[in-house]
Amino acid sequence: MERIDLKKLDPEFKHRVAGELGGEHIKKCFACGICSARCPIEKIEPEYNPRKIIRMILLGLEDELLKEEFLWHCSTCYTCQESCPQRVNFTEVIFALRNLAVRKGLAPAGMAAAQNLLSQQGRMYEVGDFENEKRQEMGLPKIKGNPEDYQKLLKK
Amino acid sequence: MNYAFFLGCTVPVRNLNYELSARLVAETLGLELVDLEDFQCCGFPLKSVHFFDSLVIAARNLALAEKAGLPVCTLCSACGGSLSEANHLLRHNAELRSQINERLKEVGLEYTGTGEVKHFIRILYEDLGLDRIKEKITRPLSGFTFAPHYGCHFIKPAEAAGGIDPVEDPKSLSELIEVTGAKALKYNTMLNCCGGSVLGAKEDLANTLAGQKLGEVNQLGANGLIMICPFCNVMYEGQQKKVEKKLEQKLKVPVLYYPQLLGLALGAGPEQLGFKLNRVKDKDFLKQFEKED
Amino acid sequence: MNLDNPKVLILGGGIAGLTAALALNRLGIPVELIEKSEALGGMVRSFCCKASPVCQQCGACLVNDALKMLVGAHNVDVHLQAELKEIKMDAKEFLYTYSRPGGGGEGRAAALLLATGFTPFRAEDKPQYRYGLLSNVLTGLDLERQLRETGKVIKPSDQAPPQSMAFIQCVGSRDLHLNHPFCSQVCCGYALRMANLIKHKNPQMEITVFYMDIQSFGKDFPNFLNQTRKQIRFIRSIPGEISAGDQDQLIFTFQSDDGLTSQKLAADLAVLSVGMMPGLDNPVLSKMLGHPLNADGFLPANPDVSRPEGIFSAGAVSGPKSISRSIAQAYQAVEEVAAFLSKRSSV
Amino acid sequence: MMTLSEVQKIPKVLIFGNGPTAQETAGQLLDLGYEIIEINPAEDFSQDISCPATGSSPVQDYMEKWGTLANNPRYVLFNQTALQTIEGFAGEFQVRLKRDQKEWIETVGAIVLAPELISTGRFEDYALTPSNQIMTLEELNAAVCSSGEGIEGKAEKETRLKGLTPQTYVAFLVGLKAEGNVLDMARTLSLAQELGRKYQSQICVFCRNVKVAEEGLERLYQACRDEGVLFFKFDDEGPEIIRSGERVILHFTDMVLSQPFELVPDLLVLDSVHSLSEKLQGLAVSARINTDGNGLLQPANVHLLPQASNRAGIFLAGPGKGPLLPRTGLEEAKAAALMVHHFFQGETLENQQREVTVDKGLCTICLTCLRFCPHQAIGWSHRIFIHPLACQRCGICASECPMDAIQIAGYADLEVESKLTRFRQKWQEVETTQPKVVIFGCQRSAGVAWEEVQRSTFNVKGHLDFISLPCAGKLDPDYVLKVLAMGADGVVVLACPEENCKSIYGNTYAHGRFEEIRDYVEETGFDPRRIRFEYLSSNMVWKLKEIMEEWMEELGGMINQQSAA
Repeated sequence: MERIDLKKLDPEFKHRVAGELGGEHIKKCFACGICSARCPIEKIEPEYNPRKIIRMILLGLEDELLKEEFLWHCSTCYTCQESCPQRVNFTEVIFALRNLAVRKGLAPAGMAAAQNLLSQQGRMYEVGDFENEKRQEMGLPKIKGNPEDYQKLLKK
Repeated sequence: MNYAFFLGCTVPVRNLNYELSARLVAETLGLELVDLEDFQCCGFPLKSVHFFDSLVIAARNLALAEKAGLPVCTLCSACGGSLSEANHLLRHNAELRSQINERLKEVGLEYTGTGEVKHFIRILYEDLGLDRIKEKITRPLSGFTFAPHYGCHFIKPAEAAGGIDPVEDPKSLSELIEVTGAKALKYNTMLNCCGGSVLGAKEDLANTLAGQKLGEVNQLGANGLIMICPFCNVMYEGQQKKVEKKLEQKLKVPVLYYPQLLGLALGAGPEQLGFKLNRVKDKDFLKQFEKED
Repeated sequence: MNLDNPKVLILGGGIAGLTAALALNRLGIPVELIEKSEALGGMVRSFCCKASPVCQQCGACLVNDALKMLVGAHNVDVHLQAELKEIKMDAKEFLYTYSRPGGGGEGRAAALLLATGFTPFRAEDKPQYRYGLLSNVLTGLDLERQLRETGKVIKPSDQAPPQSMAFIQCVGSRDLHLNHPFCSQVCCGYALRMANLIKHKNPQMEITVFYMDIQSFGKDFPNFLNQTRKQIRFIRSIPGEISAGDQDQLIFTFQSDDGLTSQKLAADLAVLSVGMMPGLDNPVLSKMLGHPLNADGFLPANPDVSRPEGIFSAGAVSGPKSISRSIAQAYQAVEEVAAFLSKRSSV
Repeated sequence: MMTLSEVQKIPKVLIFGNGPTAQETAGQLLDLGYEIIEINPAEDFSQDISCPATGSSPVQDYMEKWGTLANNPRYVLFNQTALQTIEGFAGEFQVRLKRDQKEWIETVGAIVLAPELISTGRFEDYALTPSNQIMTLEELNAAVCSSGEGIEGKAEKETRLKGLTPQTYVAFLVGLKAEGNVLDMARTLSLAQELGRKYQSQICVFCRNVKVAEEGLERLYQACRDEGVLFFKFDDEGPEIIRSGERVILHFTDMVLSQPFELVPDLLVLDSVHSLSEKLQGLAVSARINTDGNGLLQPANVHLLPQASNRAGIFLAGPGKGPLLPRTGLEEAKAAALMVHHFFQGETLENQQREVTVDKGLCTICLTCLRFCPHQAIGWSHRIFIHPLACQRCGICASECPMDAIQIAGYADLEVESKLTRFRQKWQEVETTQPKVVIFGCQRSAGVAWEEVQRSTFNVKGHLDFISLPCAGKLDPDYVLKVLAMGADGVVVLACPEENCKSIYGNTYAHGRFEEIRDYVEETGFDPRRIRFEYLSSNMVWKLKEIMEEWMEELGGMINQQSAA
């Protein structure tokens, strides 16, 4: 690996992540390794390593990190967050990193789709007449879509 | 004991058997589930895209429940997680709360933080309690063993989930299974994550994770894996065929929702509990309940 | 008690309380010592000698010196199984009553010295290490007792000597999640000294220490650590959990410090280096004496903390501390008492 | 031995030191009514108590108190004064002092050595030379602390920090060339925090271990991380230093990412080697005050805790024993004050009241005793005398004396002899085939273990008797030979573990003599397995039981086999 000049990295990145919702406690990490040791995803895909991700944030490796596809492989199981002795709340940090990636346009395709679906129909799955008929057959109440609220709340 | 019934996005469309059995069980046990028609998505899918917007959406639902003066009952752990985390966060962060209420003004709602969010299973366990459920059991399922699948958002993060269970050693679902007369299996991968939220990003990874539990339960030969969240159901039921290919071994793990199991013990038949929608079923187990009705 | 021969009440008969009692006795100041348990010596009585074969300065034997000298200390009167019931401060004097089986007692003292010590961290509060569920998971205290009573290390599962063992440091300490953001200062000391002792007794034993930062202790520490590193494997990472392996072995899952992946290590025995937590009766004492607790739940001894006049403290009651620092603090506290009493009688 | 009446305790205390510990010791001893002569080798007292005041110690109160010491009539201060030699014994030391060219002697009853450490930057270790960009922790500490207050010379110190502006990089290299300590780390953490806040610079700390084993340091470490300080940890000596002209480049691998990095810091701060001054090290040798493996005060012996030295009447406190936080130095100052108070007004310990006699008729003034005394308690004018306050009654002199001229009350040779004869009568009365064994053990360790064993139930395979020695070093080879001659089947000698002997080398002396004894008896055809030496501390009761149960059984086997043959 070629040598990286620490001065070429952005020391402010860690403060910016700490400014994001969910990322507030990122700098509390003292690299004990418990999160990576208990992470179920790391066992299957070693590239996804919570301690390594935190270290990349602290050292300012912003671009190298946010383009990584493994940011989206966290199963949000909160095991790291429950075991962290410094309350870094790493699962929330992952959400914060994903938000930053989305803002830089680095998110996987599917993600933007969720935003559009919700801003249009307020639901992930369309609820039309066909669905409501099936529900009535089974004696279940109709579902009334109410997308207006979501359109107002989520307009860009 | 009445609750605002929060269905979320997947249950009312893809998991009617879960909703059906839950409504039946609630009715039998005297719980009143009020449908608020304005309830929509809980905001969970937005958390990865825009955390603040997902909080706005969650706060909207919470505000609706507060207006109706009812605690929220959720079926899906992801919805439960998203709403209770938002509730916990906004209760303790006044500045964030005022920003959220600024946005909610556009739809004439205000979040006050007085509401409460509880998963349906937690309501059965805490509000109703095992004794009252035991009284209503007419057909104990003795001689059967079921493997509980707690999932993650039901008990974690402990701070927001209200600490129903110790995170490393949960008991609630196991005891609920045993109240029906059946035996709850204790197994190594009990606390495993189903991998549901990785399905969209990298299916193979999600299947491997789900395969760890399916492999063990299949080997231990339980009568079924008990679900309390549609996300986990997608992984263990929906993806079971694909996991089979991945593990290169035959898998026959019946998957059913807890209300369906409890429904049988309360005397209801498989038809009323929407078992025909279950894709992986233990036919001879269900057969004994069919002949009566 | 007349004012010209003032008495001192000491709570706690551990190494700090005993040292203070002897130091006061040597100045001719009478002492009444109240100890909750049925024996003097406190926690140090269950610690083993760690000479391997050279003394490693742990100080555990010093409590026996103190107990031996106590026999000759005539104006120290000790009450075992005794607990302070209530205490009032009036006219420069503490009026107190204590209870013990078969009656209690009451008395007056010019000064009060707190030496009530600490409680070890409950290893069950770290459920991922399965203490109490897997029989071969011990705490540092369990290992001290084994070595103290038998001089040997055995696996509780089958009473056989282990071939391999691993220590986990900082169990309960340096832990914001459990609201213990402090280092217990003594665990690196007892863990590495016992590791050296065990390696000295069975040279073929494989010993691993999982750690974050090894803390200095004793004299000549750099040399001590260099020697220790030659025979004990150090891994700078704290295991996430301990699970059951086959034939009662334990599997440690940890993030390897030389690669970028998590790894598993199998060992016959696990030792959780549990930290020093506040004494269980600190809150009661704090309320009874109007002596504020600090953020970690200890009764602080630093002078800028406002506590009623005439109250002094020594040892782990004010925070995690080694045996040698507890002894130094006992001497410091007695010096403060001597100065306080001489100032009071001259006024 | 001179009698107690012949010796006096001059109620004057000499305190040597140039920092908070020395001043606080003086203050406390004045409060307790003592006369103080304070010797400060430096010009004035170092003020580093204020920064870093990790853990709160009210700096102002101390400063005010120390400021008023001079007004006390019982206080005399000589600064820029050197401690040349210490003669005499506890209670009456003659201390030779030197100021400018003047030399004089002060006679005092007790001495407290409370020096500050001399810190020399590790420039050679890193092949660097001091400059505006490269300074030591102590220099930076002084610059940052003083730039806060208005002490003159601030301007000059301030310039060294002028280079620091936002986004500049500061690198601390701490505890890398040698394992670190809690003082350097406390300074590093508080300076890192201060520089980070004052100049918004990005601080990088390179170390092997972050030392947080003091109250408040873990929180300070956490606060530093919260404020963006980066910590790089290494298992070896850390970054490689490369010089290219004026620039200093650090090459290192981040252990967490296993990724090579480089950094050209705008300010490089090195730690220092801490040691006693040359002068004081020389004094320690001449006055035979033992030091530890690194040449710091107080050897690694737990029996000297908290502030004792190997010589009665001479006490040690503060950083001279090893780098420690200023707050701990104040704690040790009070502990030292109490030990001085004990020395003067404390009740004499029971062991110190024993009579130690030197038989003038036998003594040939060969000075063996004087050379072997670990506590420098023996002197001679026209004859040998043992100073009652200095002597710790260990008995090493008694057993080393070629003429057996020295006897200790309670452990005299005759008293041991009479015990042995009583054992013999007992053995003769009871006809048994079981082994008869005598244990010689140090009263401090084996004695305590023996009492505990007596109280508990165990089945010893034979007759066992215990002879307590003041210190294992009192073991006389004649004892063992006599008891064997009287019919004992086996002898055990028990001594404290190495470096755990209160009289420094009593235990290893006993072991040396034991080896000699074994060679003697072996030559006479005696089975050497019937005598045994063990290092045993007071909390090793299990080992004493092992001896009594397993070894005695073996011994039984040996005897029967021997008598059968």
